Amino acid sequence: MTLLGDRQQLSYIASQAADARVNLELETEGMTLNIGPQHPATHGTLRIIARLDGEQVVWVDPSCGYMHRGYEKLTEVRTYPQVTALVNRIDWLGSFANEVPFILAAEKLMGIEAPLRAQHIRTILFELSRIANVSLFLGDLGVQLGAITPVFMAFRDREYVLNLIEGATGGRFHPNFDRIGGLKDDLPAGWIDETRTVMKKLRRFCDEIEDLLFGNEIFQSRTRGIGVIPRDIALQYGMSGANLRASGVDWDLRRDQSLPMAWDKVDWKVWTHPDGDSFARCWVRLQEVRESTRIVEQLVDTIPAGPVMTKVPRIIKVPEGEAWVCTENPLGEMGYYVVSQGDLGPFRVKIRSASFNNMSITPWLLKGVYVPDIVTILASLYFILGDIDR
Amino acid sequence: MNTVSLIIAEVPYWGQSLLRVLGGLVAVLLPAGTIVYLFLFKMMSFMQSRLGPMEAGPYGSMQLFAEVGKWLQKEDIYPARADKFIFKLAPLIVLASTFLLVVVVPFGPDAWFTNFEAGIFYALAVSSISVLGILIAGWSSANKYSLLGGLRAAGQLIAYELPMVLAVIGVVIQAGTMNLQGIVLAQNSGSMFGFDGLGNPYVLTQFVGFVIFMISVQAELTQAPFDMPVAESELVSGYMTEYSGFRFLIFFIGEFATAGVFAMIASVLFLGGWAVPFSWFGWTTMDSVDNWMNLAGPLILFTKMMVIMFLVMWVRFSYPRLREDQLQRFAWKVLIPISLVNIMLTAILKVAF
Amino acid sequence: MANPPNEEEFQLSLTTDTPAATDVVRDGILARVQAALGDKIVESLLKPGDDIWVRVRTESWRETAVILRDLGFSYFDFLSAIDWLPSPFGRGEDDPTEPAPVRDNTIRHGYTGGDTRIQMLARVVDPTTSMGINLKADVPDDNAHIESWTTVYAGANWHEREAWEMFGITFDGHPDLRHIYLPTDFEGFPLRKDFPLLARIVKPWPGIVDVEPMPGGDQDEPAQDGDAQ
Amino acid sequence: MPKVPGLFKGLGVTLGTFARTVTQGANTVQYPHEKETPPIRSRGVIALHEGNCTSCMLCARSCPDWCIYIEGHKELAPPRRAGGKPRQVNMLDRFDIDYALCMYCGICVDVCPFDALFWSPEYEYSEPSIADMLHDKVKLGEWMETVPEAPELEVGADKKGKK
Repeated sequence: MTLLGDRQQLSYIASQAADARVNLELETEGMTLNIGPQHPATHGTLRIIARLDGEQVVWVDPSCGYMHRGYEKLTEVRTYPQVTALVNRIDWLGSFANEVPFILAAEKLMGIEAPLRAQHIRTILFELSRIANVSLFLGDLGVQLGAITPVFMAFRDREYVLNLIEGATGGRFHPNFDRIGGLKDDLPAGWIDETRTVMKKLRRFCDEIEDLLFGNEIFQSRTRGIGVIPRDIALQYGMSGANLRASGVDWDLRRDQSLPMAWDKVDWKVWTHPDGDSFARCWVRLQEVRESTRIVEQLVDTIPAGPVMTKVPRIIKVPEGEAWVCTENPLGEMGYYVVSQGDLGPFRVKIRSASFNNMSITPWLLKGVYVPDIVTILASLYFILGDIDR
Repeated sequence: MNTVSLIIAEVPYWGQSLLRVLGGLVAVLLPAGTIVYLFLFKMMSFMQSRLGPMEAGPYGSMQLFAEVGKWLQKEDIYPARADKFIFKLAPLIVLASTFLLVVVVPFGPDAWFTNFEAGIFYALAVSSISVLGILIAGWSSANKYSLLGGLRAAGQLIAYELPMVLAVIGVVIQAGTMNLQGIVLAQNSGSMFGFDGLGNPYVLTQFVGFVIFMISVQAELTQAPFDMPVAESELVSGYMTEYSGFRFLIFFIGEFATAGVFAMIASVLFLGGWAVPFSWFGWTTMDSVDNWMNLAGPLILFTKMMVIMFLVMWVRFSYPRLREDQLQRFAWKVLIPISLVNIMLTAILKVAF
Repeated sequence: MANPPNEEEFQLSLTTDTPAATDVVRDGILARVQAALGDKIVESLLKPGDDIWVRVRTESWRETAVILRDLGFSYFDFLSAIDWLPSPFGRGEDDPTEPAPVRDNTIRHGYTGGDTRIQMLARVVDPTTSMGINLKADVPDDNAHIESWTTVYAGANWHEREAWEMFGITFDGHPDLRHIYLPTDFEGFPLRKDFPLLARIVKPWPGIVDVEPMPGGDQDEPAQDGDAQ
Repeated sequence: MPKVPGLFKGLGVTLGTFARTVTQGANTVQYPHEKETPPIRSRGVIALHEGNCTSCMLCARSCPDWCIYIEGHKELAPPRRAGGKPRQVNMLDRFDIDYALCMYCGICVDVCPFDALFWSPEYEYSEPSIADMLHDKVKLGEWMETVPEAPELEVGADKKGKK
């Protein structure tokens, strides 16, 4: 690909020189392995065509589109409230977080802002969906690496978070709770107390996962030094979220841009890791779940009183213009470029989803790894098929 | 001679053979079923905050029968390009090695199928027959995943044969015999530093050997963290991918029956086998052991086997898996040197005392 | 669409215009970009507190990327295109029994204008300041092709494949221009506005059946009488 | 204190969970025998209060999936007060929701200006045949029994801001 790609390849060749010599002597013939679209490691319907030399990958061609639903086309025939119901299906594990950037873009075009209380609740639900999403990642990581117990712990504790989201919004997976100008409804009574107890449970879950998985020497030997993404390559490919921060880029859209959300009102930390390998990516995500529980705990204590909906017309027409809003979603940067021509629905919506960019690095990254490491790297990159295929 | 063996001596040869076959079936299938229910269904579920099967029978205890019934009903499918004869043969080879293995396990002072002088040697030899079954299962499936799984399995099983043999040598040196019955006798009639209340179970004196043996058993059984050949998340069950219905059932029984038999051998080698310390009842030699031990012995062995299986399964449910190069490196660079050192130390101490 | 203009029709009031329209940071960035790009810029727009839009010449598309990357915008965000032709199908809510309604099909371009129907749209970001630039470039109508960015930003590879299959834009210099989402033998460019969305055409809109005018509009009498629960 | 190897810590976690499940019970429920109650706001199924519906078509039009089918006709009803004019009312002939298409977004319930549609947390209405997922107005009316009262709001909520 580029110079940098060659450089990595050279270092790879140097490090594997012994293997290469053996292969030359034995004249091993290649084999094409078709991983997916129905394969447990692709959690969804991703297909990876891998050319193998023994168990080593010579080149890979990820082929997506088995779940392409054409959201960018679908948004063009829908009104703004209908689009909200649609877009939370993109990353189906952190669905509320998908709604927020779109709503913010529409609000930006209309020149309105949600009331302070709505901003707070939005941020809480946003972080809850991050927890729901990433905690499942932490469990799934175990399964991909062969440990079967963590995933059940993840499902167990994610359930508490989903119950919270359902209690507030009515939908476990697809809340559709965000409205242009605020939220559909206020929180039900008792929700805040429950949230506090659930956040404690989630932190215990993080400790358990850390003991069970991250501290495990086998896990570390499987992930450390596997799938290293250097900083400049990560930026070139537009990697985002924990994948980027694990490569040492201290960049979090929650902190580094001003949005009408409540992240700037609480005390939290952006975690980075200098290594850029699979372990770093997983570790950063683990810390982010912890950080999210802290954000939620601080926010539920400081929700201001007031309405959750600003005054908007019943039939929403968005004035002509273009707006780009991106947020730090569980999977990484998710943005919507909304073009409005003053109609009931958007004229064009470009959905920039995190996983698409994160996965576009795989042809480069998977070169030269072993078959088991394909699974490790795919798991650590953490993609949701809906987020790749849109 | 005691009465039980007298009864056996009086039945005709074909009757004895029939009894042995039935006994072998019980000795293989009963532990396998119990292991699957107790550990795979229940213990794993409890370790994951759930209950496991609850519908079939009380607390789901009949679940295994339901599963077997389901497998038996399934159509016998094989891939179009599979080498059909070999494909069908493979599970049988795996199961056969299990039955060959159980032959040498002693269940009581007189309750045994055969009593080879080189029993442990035989056990380690036939246990590697299952590699053949796995390798040809992987090859004949005409499936790349199966092939990778079969090759990985072959590499892994052969690599871990060696530390296993070396770990056993420590026991053999200490017991001074390769006969499993003799090893049981040596453990239970022995004493540690003059104290004979516990006998001399080799799990204490041969602890390093025990750990290495258990790790190798884990690898031989392709349980996590050594389940690379069946790796569900990458090779989608490896060499078993193309098997379904009855043939998968045989693989499944083979896997857990082998686990049970290996656990029995481990308990014979390290936990004193079917016996309790002889000093408890004032026995001194094998002949002085009371007759009722022929009935109590299997139960004691079964209990010890369950303890070993608990360890195996506990590790299996907790750990992620190693990559196959790491796994080989672990066998050759860590386990084998340690077990060699263990053999030397044992030999030196044996001579010294 | 059956919705008559509502009396609640929202009054356009962009708050981004109301705060004192100065944005020192973005002013500086735009000045830097303008200086670096020179006459490659056709038009640029800065909305204070919001974003920067720059439209560059078609032939300088790749050069722009090189210059911007060296200017610090090393983070590749996305690359896509916009088809400015209004959809001839509306939202698919027409009554198939009626004659097709006449639609205004004049092209209205968005920010920084445009000359052609299809425009490139891309965004690059400076990760140190978290400030980005939306880049646009016209794509010729008759022969939709433009230079590829793959040698500048490696991540543009998949985005260009997507833009190629969705809009039919050929990227000169792209190493591997294949379908990414759609089947290999797919015909047509789905995100072009004249590509019909079949799901909205094979089935008539259930909302066509009309019983009475929309409530709230002319204050129907029966609407007032609904026995509230 | 020497560092406990991660391998043993992991074993401790699974054994701890084992002990917790044995002593405190599992986190799962045995579904057909015991059921968890979904939250009040849970979007299970849409109930129709037919008396309130004026067949204004608002829900059918704002449905993103086009899964609501309404037919109606106008009728004259007797006057509400003695001596008044006869009123013109809309009679609902058909109100179908195709749950095979519905994506449970709740837009129809939101837009209904006459409080005719409600969410019910009821969720056990799966059918062996996809055609049976089309609920007509009788069936939708039956769900009205399961509609709960709206929950109390959290402290600090602006009560009047709600529709």
